[in-house]
Amino acid sequence: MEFFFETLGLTESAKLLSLSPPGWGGNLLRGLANSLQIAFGAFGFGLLIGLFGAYGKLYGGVVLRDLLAVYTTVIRAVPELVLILILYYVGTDLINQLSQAMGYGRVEISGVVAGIWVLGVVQGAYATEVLRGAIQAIPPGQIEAARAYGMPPLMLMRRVTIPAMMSFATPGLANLWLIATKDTALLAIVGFSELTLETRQAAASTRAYFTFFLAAGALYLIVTLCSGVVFARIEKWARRGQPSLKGASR
Amino acid sequence: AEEVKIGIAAEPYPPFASLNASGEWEGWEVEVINAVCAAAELDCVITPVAWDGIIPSLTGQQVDAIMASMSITEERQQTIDFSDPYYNTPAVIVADKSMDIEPTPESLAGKIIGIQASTIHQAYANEYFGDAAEIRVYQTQDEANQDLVSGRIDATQADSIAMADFVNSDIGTCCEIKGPVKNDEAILGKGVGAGVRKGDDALRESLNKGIAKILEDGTHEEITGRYFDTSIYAE
Amino acid sequence: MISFRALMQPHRIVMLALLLGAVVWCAVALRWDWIPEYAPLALEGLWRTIWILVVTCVLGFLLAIPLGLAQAIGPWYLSVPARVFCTVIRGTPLLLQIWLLYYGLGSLFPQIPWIRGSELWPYLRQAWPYAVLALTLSYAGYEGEVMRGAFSSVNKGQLEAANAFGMPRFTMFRRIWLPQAIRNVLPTLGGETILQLKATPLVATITVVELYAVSSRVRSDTFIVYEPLILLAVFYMIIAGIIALMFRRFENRVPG
Amino acid sequence: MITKYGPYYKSQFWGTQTGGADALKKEPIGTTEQAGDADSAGQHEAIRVTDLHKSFGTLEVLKGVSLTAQKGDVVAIIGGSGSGKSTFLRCINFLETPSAGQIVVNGEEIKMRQDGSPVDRRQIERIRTRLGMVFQAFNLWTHRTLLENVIEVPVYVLKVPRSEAIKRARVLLERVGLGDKADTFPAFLSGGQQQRAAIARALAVEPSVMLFDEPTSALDPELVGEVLTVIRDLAAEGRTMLLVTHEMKFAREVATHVVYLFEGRIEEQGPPEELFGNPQSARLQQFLQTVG
Amino acid sequence: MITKYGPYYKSQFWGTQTGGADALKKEPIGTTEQAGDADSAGQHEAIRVTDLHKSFGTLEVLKGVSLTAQKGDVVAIIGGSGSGKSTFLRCINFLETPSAGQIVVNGEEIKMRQDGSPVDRRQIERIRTRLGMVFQAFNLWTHRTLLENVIEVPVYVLKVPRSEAIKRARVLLERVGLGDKADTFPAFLSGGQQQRAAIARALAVEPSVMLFDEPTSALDPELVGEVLTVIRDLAAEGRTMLLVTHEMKFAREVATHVVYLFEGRIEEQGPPEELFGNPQSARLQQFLQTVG
Ligand SMILES: Nc1ncnc2c1ncn2[C@@H]1O[C@H](COP(=O)(O)OP(=O)(O)OP(=O)(O)O)[C@@H](O)[C@H]1O
Ligand SMILES: Nc1ncnc2c1ncn2[C@@H]1O[C@H](COP(=O)(O)OP(=O)(O)OP(=O)(O)O)[C@@H](O)[C@H]1O
Ligand SMILES: [Mg+2]
Ligand SMILES: [Mg+2]
Repeated sequence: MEFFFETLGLTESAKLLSLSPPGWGGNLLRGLANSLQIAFGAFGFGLLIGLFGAYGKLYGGVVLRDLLAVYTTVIRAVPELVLILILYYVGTDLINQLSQAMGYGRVEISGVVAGIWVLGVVQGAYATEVLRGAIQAIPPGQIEAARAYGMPPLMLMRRVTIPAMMSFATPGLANLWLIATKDTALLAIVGFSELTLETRQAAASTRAYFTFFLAAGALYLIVTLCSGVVFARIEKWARRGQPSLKGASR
Repeated sequence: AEEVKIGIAAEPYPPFASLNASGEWEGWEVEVINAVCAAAELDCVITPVAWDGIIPSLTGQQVDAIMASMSITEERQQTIDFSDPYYNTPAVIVADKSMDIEPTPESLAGKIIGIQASTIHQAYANEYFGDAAEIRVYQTQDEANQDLVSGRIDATQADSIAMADFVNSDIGTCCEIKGPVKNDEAILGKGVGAGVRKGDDALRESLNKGIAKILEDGTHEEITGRYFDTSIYAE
Repeated sequence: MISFRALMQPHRIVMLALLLGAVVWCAVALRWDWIPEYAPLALEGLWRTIWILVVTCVLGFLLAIPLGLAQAIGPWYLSVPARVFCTVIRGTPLLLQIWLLYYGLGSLFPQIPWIRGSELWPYLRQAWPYAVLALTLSYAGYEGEVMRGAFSSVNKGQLEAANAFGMPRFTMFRRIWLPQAIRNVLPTLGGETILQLKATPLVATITVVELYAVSSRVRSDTFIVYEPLILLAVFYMIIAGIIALMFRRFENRVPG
Repeated sequence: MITKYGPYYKSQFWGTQTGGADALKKEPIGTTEQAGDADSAGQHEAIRVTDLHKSFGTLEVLKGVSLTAQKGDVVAIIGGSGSGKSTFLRCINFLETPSAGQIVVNGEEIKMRQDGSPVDRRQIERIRTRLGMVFQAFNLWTHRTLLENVIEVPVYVLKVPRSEAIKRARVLLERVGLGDKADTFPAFLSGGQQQRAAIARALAVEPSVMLFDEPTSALDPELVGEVLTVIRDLAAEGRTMLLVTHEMKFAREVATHVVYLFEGRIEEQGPPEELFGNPQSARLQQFLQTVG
Repeated sequence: MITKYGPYYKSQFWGTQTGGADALKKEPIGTTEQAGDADSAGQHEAIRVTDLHKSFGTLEVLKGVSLTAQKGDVVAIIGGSGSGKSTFLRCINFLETPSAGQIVVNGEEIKMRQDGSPVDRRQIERIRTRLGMVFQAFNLWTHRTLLENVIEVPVYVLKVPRSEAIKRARVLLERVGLGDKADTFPAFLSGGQQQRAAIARALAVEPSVMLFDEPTSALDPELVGEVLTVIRDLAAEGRTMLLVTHEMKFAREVATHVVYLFEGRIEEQGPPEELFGNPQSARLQQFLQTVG
């Protein structure tokens, strides 16, 4: 109980959370900004991979399809932690050995670039599946009509497939985006100070676990609410032209 | 001098290493690192790395040495080399005051023991108590302490310094130190040392030199005195 | 599943050869001497991972259906709570949820004397009920959102046809609406299930020993860095492969 | 479930031709009868719609349509594209909520709220099981094979034993010439095949009233003839049919009464010979002109 | 983009009526002409299909269909439901990959691989822009309004300036009677309105060959008359039309040639007067019997 009251003693928490040192608020916000930066890059990169991945899986040749199947299965199955450890440490180790063998010094690979790269590759695998499902859900006649009028594949993708699949894809993509914001926590391993690491550091240094965990939760929740608004907009736009199903259960 | 990157755990471990809100690392170990580097005339940069990635970052050349309260054990020595120890504390068992518990396997039989993951205590508890007692593994010692307070575990084993801190704190009033466990150097190690890459003997030697120097000239004692009541360097 | 014939295409042979090469290299160049000692523990962890995954996915999905439906077509007094639930669950890190349930909610119980004396205490004292609860809620939150999209994307004419024949609401839902919704999101669901698989390691933070915790233990005991992770990855790949295959089978049952 | 009518009921048909509610003479409904009773009554109307209005937003599609059909009547609804024919049919089984008006099916009035939404969902469901509908866009369930489409309602709504439903469904599919396509999914069928499957699905529920929305639009003349036969048979069994069609020849041959809808109002109605032979309104004359 | 043809080209039509490839006499194609050239040549065929086969799995739907249409020809394809009419049209613009056969559009042969898949995707795309298609199921893009549906291809494929495309689209929508629905989404339209929108969409690309799959199935007689006028106008402009229809009267009035498809083969073909007036094959006689 005492433990609880202590954290409910709000004056204490407010002091801990104030924006300038000795408060930790500024650190949390900086962590959040870092997280968002990586999440944004990774999500965008993943979306791009996902789009072409989904197309390859649906319309590609056998070789491409098999390769993509390996990609989506392996990348989705291997824990991100393992991927980051392998891609970042083994990767930089190899690069360093190589550059030293060639007589150059050490190469520094920035955590941000590595993070975007690794998380983007991971996100791409999930996005591939989400988008594939969405494309499959489009009534085939819609795509056929575009083909019949001689739309080249890229234009067809841009003008028909993407807008028509958006209503199926947005919930899955929204989930992916939220996962991206939280997966940045894994980059703590490469010493990248994002929100989760900042929170853990603040919590462990001050022992005020509840205060900081709840504060981080609140920050994440704010991000979710904002992205929720954005995604709801996108979805509303995507669903224009579809009669509402409210009342369809009558 | 050449720049040496000293890796410490990014997860704070007060009072040895913790972060203040302005992003500076402080604590007993941080001061020791600085003292050792000064003594060995090394140009050290403290680099926080997540505990999970700390060994790969050493072998992957992201850092050159690890000084993160890492005990020197035989298992670890298969992967990396260690300098001489720079501190050493006994492992103790803590339990509720009302409980009649001795720090022996017999007395702990049938109890639930909380242990922090990836520590020598985990290895020790598995070896000595694992057969008769239930071992629960926590990510941090604070979490184990919390469950000890709430009664979900019966006892915890940890390092004496951290436990002394805990039982003297507000939440730790329920509990007391029941005593040190029987020593087993193979598991509990020969104290805490600095980890270096295998074969990086030059760095290991200069760190050894620095450690010896601060032990000799009283710097070690002086720093310890500011943090703890007792000496934490036992031969 | 895959016939031998289908494997005998040039590119597949090349891929298999590469895989074989990687396996051989791993077997020869890396350390595996720790395996016998930890095998029983690993099997236990594997079993725990699997049952937690299955239980939480099934329960979570059952919960996700009403959540999705309420959001898609429910009256405000159902849709608002459902939306709030999904937003909060999706909006906060799972780690935090697990942690709050275990250390927040869980540490309240011992304060209440009658609980401590009751039959429930042995369970409440354990960590897995909290793990299962947290993972179930999390899966439900994410899938509730996915199902919302799926339900509202079903072609209206399909439902009208059911209505026109006087199908009772629940029958229509069970026979027409749900199957079509699920068919449209099967690939997404497969992905989310694999995500759930990879979320299970988080329960290690509240002392539940599953596959990932075992590999961490090996790593911290022996200080072998990559090998336990590689083996862990292989285990996860096998489980994920099985999940993917199962979903592929579902998908193929109905044409797109 | 399946009620057979021995004799052929002489069909009667009338309806008010007005837009305003004042022009209506509501007939008192003796007792609101329950499902089975109404069917056996015989002398009762199957459908009575009174002053039905329906707006989509600001667009008023139906502006007071009244229509009564006796058991065994075949009412053909003709009219220009967008005149509200489909909307009218869809209102009868409440797929669209009427803005105003009264609907009585087999003597049972569908209770509506002020805004047109139904009071009792179960009542609607019960009534709908007696209304078979063939949609203009077919709306076959894409996740089920033809056979599954046809047995769906009998098995899951009417609780007919599965084996029996399958037997009947095979007969029906055979009858519409799709015996060999029973296990195909709708997406792999030609337009006409889908339409025939939709007809089979509606027939499978043995409804007392059939609502057909352009049931022959995708069919070739031969099959149109077939469907005509089916509809005649159904009428002979005492079933009532409302059918929207663009084929005047078909309407003339099959209907006992024809209704001409124009911009949401009934412009003219009567027996086919009269309506086609001697149209009164200028609009209808023009409409029929092209048919020659 | 838009090529107008002054005089009305006298249409010629012939086609081989066979199943086997041996019965074919391949005519040499002078030079494979590019887009614009072929149009202005005039004396060339618009479409030549030789011995087209198409199977879905084990089901052989087209069993060797050959057909040639000159510029300005209106070819009506009639036949029973499931006889392969839609599949034939869909093969011509490669929405289905033929199993075997040769397709020449505007003098340009579509190059296929052994398995029927096209060699050159760009060629297909180029050819498709000159083929306007009206689908049996309309296939309007549900996420775009009618106007957007109509301008989509002109603006994004043919690169017509947007404002011009909109102007033309409004004229076309007006012409099919949908001027007031330009900003409505397809889901909110009646069946006939959707069909007319689909026709407007196809007309907007000003194709040299139009493929109509039952373009009047959802239309009332008045509108059928309108569409007939449109088709006649288009033919007068020198455009070629292949149209599948179930309305014999329509086929008779509009077509220069009629093809009767039966179970994947051309059973009989010829000018409408002959085919309808004096059908040779027993099948066709039976088919036409119901039409009277
Ligand atoms: N994608 C497909 N897969 C398998 N079979 C198909 C597919 N599309 C069409 N078929 C079959 O091919 C045959 C011919 O179909 P098609 O659509 O060409 O008929 P149609 O002549 O247009 O008929 P209708 O007048 O009914 O539209 C039918 O038996 C149909 O079931
Ligand atoms: N859901 C809707 N929302 C808005 N307007 C609609 C909707 N459904 C139909 N309409 C409009 O109502 C009018 C009547 O439509 P309806 O489908 O009843 O016509 P119809 O007589 O069946 O025509 P057709 O012969 O072309 O099928 C049309 O103008 C149509 O655009
Ligand atoms: Mg209609
Ligand atoms: Mg067809």
